[in-house]
Amino acid sequence: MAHTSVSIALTGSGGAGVMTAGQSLLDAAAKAGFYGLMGRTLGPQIRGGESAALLRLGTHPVQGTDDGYDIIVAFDWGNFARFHDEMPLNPGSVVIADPHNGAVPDVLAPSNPHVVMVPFHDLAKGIQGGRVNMVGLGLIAALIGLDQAFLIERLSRQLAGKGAEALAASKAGLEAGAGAAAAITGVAPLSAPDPARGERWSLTGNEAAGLGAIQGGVRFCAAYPITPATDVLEWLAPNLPKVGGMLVQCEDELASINMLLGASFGGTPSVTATSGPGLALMTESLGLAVASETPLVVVNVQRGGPSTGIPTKSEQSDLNIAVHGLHGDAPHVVTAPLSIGDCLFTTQWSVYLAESLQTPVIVLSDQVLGQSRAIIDRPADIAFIGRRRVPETLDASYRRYELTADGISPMALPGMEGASYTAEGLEHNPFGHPSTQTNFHEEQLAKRRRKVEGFDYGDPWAMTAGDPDADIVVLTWGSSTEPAREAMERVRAEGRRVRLVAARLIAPVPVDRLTAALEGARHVVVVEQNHSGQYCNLLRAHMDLPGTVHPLHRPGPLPLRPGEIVDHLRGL
Amino acid sequence: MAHTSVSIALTGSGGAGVMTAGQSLLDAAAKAGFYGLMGRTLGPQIRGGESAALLRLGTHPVQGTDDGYDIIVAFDWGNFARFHDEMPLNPGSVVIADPHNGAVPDVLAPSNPHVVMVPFHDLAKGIQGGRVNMVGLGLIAALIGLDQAFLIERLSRQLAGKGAEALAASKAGLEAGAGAAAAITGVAPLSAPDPARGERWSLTGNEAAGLGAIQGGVRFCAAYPITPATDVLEWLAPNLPKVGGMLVQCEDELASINMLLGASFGGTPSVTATSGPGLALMTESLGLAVASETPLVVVNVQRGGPSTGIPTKSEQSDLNIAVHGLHGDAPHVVTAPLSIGDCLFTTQWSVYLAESLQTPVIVLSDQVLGQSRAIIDRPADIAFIGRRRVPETLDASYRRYELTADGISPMALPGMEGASYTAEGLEHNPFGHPSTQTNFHEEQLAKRRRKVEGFDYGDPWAMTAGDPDADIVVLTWGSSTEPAREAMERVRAEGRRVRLVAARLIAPVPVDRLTAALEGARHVVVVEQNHSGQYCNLLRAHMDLPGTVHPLHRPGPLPLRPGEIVDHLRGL
Amino acid sequence: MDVPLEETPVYKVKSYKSDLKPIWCPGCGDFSVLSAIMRALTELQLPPHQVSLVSGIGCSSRLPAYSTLYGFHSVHGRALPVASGLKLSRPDLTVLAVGGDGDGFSIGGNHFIHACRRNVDMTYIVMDNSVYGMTKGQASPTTDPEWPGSKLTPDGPGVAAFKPLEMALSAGATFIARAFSGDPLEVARQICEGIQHPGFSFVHVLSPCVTYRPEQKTWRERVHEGFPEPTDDRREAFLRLLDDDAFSTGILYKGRTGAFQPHAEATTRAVALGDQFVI
Amino acid sequence: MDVPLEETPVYKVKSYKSDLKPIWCPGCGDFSVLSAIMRALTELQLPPHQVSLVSGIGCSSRLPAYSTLYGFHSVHGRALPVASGLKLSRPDLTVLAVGGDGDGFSIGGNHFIHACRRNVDMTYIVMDNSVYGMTKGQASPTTDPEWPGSKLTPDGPGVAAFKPLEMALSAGATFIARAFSGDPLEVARQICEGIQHPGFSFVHVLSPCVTYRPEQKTWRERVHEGFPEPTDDRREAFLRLLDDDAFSTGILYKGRTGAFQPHAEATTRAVALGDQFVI
Ligand SMILES: Cc1ncc(C[n+]2csc(CCOP(=O)(O)OP(=O)(O)O)c2C)c(N)n1
Ligand SMILES: Cc1ncc(C[n+]2csc(CCOP(=O)(O)OP(=O)(O)O)c2C)c(N)n1
Ligand code: SF4
Ligand code: SF4
Ligand SMILES: [Mg+2]
Ligand SMILES: [Mg+2]
Repeated sequence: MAHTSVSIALTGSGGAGVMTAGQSLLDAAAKAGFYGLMGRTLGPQIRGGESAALLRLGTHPVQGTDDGYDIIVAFDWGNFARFHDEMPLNPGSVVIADPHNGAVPDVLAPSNPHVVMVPFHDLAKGIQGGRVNMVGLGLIAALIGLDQAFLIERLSRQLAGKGAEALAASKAGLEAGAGAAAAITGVAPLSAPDPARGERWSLTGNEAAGLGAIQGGVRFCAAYPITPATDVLEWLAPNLPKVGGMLVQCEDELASINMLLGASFGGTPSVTATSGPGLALMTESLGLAVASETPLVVVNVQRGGPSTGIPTKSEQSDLNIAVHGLHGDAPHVVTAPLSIGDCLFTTQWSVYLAESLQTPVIVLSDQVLGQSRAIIDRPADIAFIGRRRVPETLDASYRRYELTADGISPMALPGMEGASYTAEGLEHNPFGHPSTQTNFHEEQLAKRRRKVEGFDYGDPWAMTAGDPDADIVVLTWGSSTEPAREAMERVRAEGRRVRLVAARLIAPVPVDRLTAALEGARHVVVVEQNHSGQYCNLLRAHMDLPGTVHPLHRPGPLPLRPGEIVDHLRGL
Repeated sequence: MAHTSVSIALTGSGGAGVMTAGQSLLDAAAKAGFYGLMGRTLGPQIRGGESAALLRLGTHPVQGTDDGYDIIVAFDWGNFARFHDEMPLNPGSVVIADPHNGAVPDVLAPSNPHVVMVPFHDLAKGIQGGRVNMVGLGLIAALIGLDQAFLIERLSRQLAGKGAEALAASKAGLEAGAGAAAAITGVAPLSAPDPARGERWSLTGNEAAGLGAIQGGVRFCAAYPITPATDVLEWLAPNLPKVGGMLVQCEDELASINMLLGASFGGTPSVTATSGPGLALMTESLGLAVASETPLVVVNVQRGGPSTGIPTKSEQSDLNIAVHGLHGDAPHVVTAPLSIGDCLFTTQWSVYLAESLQTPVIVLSDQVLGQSRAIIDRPADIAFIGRRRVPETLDASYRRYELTADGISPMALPGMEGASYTAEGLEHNPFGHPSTQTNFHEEQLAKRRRKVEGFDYGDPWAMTAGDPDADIVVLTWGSSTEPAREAMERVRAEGRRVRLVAARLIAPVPVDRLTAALEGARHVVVVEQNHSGQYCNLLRAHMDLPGTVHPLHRPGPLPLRPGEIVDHLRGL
Repeated sequence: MDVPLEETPVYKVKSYKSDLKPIWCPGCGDFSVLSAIMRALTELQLPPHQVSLVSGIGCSSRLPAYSTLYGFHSVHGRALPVASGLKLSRPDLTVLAVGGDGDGFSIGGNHFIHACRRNVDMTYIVMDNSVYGMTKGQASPTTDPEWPGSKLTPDGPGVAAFKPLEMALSAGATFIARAFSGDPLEVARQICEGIQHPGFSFVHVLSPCVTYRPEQKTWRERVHEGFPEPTDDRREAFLRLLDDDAFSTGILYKGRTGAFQPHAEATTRAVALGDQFVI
Repeated sequence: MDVPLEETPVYKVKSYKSDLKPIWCPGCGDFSVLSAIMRALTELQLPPHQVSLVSGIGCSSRLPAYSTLYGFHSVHGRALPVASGLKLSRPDLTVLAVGGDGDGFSIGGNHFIHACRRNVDMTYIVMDNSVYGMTKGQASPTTDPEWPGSKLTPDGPGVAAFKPLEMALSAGATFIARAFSGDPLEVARQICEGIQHPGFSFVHVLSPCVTYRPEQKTWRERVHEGFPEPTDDRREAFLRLLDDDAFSTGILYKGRTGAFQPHAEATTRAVALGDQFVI
């Protein structure tokens, strides 16, 4: 029986080239018409050391990891024990290892996999310039039924310029691998991909966020590198200039957030990307963005916390600081992308929200969204483009912080003639003049709250799926969505009715919309990847959730897996 | 009929000397055996400009402001309109003004006060070296029945060294004022103070916090000045050296919080004081204190927010950042002093908690507690002294982050021989070695949460008062306590049964204790001074409050007044 | 000054002045700096709406609201990055940053040295009074180590004073000047030249705090024209500073420089950027 | 080196070495710095438990855990205040701070200049590889403006390189030295002298990143003994730096100094402090 999705891990130390192999496999599979996903895991060594490419390929869009891996190809066992828990096995999995590296590690025994020995190193040695990773690739392609031609095409492009021998060696490696595969039985190939497919993209969540920012109108970025957000910046750096924008590397995050304030004050939509420690350094100035009503977007690619924590692994534990990390009463907007591909939509929408509301927006992405690469259908065009309300006329009566009905006040931009104003972090009257008077403080606090709470966020506030009238609701945010969606589908396949509500808008808590979306729920299962159930607590603070609430959360570094959620849903 | 409390405002611009006069009045009243309270309000001018001394004197302890002022003495009207709302009048109030300054401002008209004209400036001019503030003092003393001898004693000490003429001039001023008072009727004097009184102290909340820190064991402070926290530091600076400690002025708050980490790592209990903007800059390193389990105390003297906000006025709006402002899952402790005098107890207790739990503790004081001066009974001795758990023996088996039952692990200090460790902000195993392994992350997250959530905080967690079985509960934190307590007493005097629960322990939310304290409540009125009801939301997130919840909150800058709370309670 | 005044100037000093009354103490040095800025802008006939003035927090940082320029009163220590972001994204504007010695050299010290390196085309005017005025009189980096006037450091800060000009030069600034606020014409002249200099210009203004450092009234006697002509030689500039008594005024150094300004010219439509992801 | 080795030293290099395996790339310059620190401590026979080693975040900042000293691996850029707080409150300890060029000169730049001024008695060792190693190769303050090697600044950072020694000198440091990690004996010598110097000692170590700056292998040829003897004259030190090609090694400057150490001697019982509030 053919499969609609297969999960494959390639692991090895140092020079084994697992990442290149994984990337080639993903690309080739994409060319062949499959969807797919690839993540990476690395040991603590800065360079070399153990590493693994974690792939999932499918005939349908796959943007979340499966419960386990169907195929593990181990060129060696390096410090496998250190991250074996990132590579659980599925029932019936096959582990393919080099006999020279000794026995399969004990940690794999409980899963009782089918172990096959393939002398990768010997096979590679037998080829002039041969490499183990090519042997592995050939083997995998054969096992899953991926036409080698797609791999060869990919390798030809990649090795162009390296001479004919290099390509020949790779081809020979693939062949050798395919040969070794012949002896392996019991691995079902992938079903054929949909032939009527449209354009597809290959991108990471961090690249998608970068593109979303630019499409939303961003033309300025100032930033300080930090894992796992750096690739947002590294994508923006060469791309912003193409659209007339720029990226500036700063001395620290205090500088980057404040450069954004300056650029945005000048009328240029602006973004930065960071992670927990950097976000913490930005909160004082985010408060200034709130008080001075200066729009900007911070893409916070979450990693394991607290403190330096686990920089290279994912977690959804920065919700608290994103929502509540500013001093004083400082209403602003927090959003979260629901998948790798959705990093594009959510970031673009966030630029639109920031510009429309003249407020800072924090986008809560995370390492697993940001650094995994997915094959997705070409994203639909997104209507949301940042537009700032500017004054129609500018004269002495101009009030920068005018008390409008919707709380949004026209913002004059430097260069506009007729009046001016001073953007102010002190409490102020509608002109922006500092004042400690009670009435001004109350009016401005109310105005700033009104504009973000009263805004019509429209349909993008959440994504819903499943059975609209089901009494079990799985409620997710950000990266907990894909595993929960898959879990829901599995449970629905068992005949249960379940619906999914995946929130893109985290703050302000969209109480009315959530209430409507949860209507009729008897069980609300709130799924998130952190230790204290931050989203569940946020919701509880602001509304009464219907029925019984089931907080389902645990910290990283392991990704949430559909199976854990299925187990919970079955128990309801 | 004599009063048990009287509220007096002295207002004037520039050289009128209202602050000196207010201070002298408070001191003299204290010597005479009264209790009292004095706050200050200042216009925007850095120096000079309008200002007012706001006093309340009583026969019983008064640590909160009354609804309004019984006596306003205005040497001039300066920019009175700018802060008239800080000086509401009581029914039957008398406003005493200098006729040369023109009519009483219109803003006072609605309160329909009894207006008396006293030519302060002429009276002062008639005296060689005479000053209006002395005339005012003499007048007030006569009106409230304060023996002038106490004022003279105070002035003699103050003017010692300034020559006999200065004192003579002051005395003549007092006399002139007393003379003018004779013509004023309708102001009831204060009742006689309790003759059996014990030792009393005169101090501000900021001084009390400084003393509490030192008594709790603090011997190191590193800080950066910020209003309204600077006076904590200015008190500590000369006092720490007396007990073998020191204060270091830093380049910024990033430096101060990290100097604290270093000093505390070395075994020295440490404190800093700041306000919202500074706290925001400290959150990244507070996360390091959580992860590395390094005790320290931050006294955050809240001011109006967000951003630079209203630096000189009070608000309770930093609860969110204090509780949730750290990235990742970062459990720590947040406390709040309940009154000016309680700044001593709560800060000392917080040092004890920090040291016992090896965790950062944020103390949420505020401007009105910190910068008001009160006459209080000598505080009882406080049993809580910071003691850190250190290893009994130190050898190669030493694990800094050992998984103990209570989550608290013995902390070796530099200089101890036999083993060592590296304090770590990366996730780590029990030895403190960095690790990304799931089990270590989960164990350490759980341990850090367990130690703060499982700790027995004992009775200090809250102060309770009123009728223990009342079904109306007024729930407060920090500076909302005194006005609420007074409101409760007034409503009880009307025959209703009410109880007060005033939380000193804000986070972790003491769910069990709160549940017990609220048992039987049908109405829970949560009183706080901010725009969004931050404490109420925090509680809702963590527990189901019994009965109907009434959030009663509004922002600063005006202090909460008993009357507003009474109105609400009457409506239940 | 090499900018000829137009015959009938369009902008007068009062074109740059707002109605807001400064909160400063009578006699504060910052009043003169405010008027010097306006004088410089008048001199250069810069339209007020094309000039932007960014500050941090402190007495001196209150300055923007007293002008009719587009102002940004940001947070403590962050004027320079705000100004840099503005200028980089809006090179058409004239951007000034102003603030105090605490704002610029203490909490903002890192931005100061990196702004000197980065060399964005803007002018930074520090009103140095060797004290934190706004928070009522604590030592700043430029305070004498022995100064006993602050309750926070009753025995004096005990730390060697920060040398703003040396720091700026070491950090790579290409325009460095010092003036005394009591000589607003000189302040204005330096600001004019700073604005015209292509790159980061640092104008260090000794601006007395009459309230917390009344002894600074003697500054008038202490200042002297120490740098009559700017040098364009870094070595020479260092040598001058090694002999500086901290009261030499004038333009110390004007280096040859290309300002930092990343090229930004649209060649692609935003939506077309997605093409790079097509398989 | 003017510290005589004891006849039978109590502490050997391995007394200072922990079992943890460094995560550094094979060939990384930081290995030599680690052993140089241990060598210096052996030289001085300092008991490991009386030495503390504080770092920030970066490849180089991983160093403390590889020692048996009391270590603090703090957050990015904050090693110096952590170390200062420790030393001030525990003057009995020997305190070292270590980290990278990004940690020390970029995000930590403000603490660096203020530590130079404050002159707390500790030694700061920066492993400068002109790159952010830990985050996979971005430009640091000491990177050449033209370096095209980072995706974040594909056209080069475009900003003049930070001059650590000049900055330290301007900021008031009283011990300034530079060494090459390929000469661990010299690194150790400088650290020894730095530890013995009463005040803040800055040791700038050129420590190649073989992974992101493989061209730094040529550093070995470029370094030269530029400062054979320390001077105690600031002017002379500046003059030396003006001729420096950034590869001169040796101890540049040793100023006369009293370290900053507030007096702390208990004369009162804590509870007695309340007496001042008695009416
Ligand atoms: C983060 C932060 N820390 C501290 C403060 C308090 N603060 C306001 S102004 C100031 C110093 C002002 O000194 P300076 O920059 O020299 O300006 P001056 O008032 O002397 O003109 C301080 C410490 C603040 N507003 N924000
Ligand atoms: C607040 C914060 N911002 C950014 C980072 C990401 N980060 C970690 S190390 C580093 C730079 C390291 O460079 P350097 O200090 O030169 O050390 P090296 O790795 O080169 O030894 C950065 C930017 C962080 N950990 N924290
Ligand atoms: S306190 Fe000093 S700096 Fe501030 S306004 Fe007054 S004189 Fe000027
Ligand atoms: S990346 Fe560079 S600095 Fe980091 S360990 Fe490797 S060689 Fe050393
Ligand atoms: Mg100043
Ligand atoms: Mg480096």
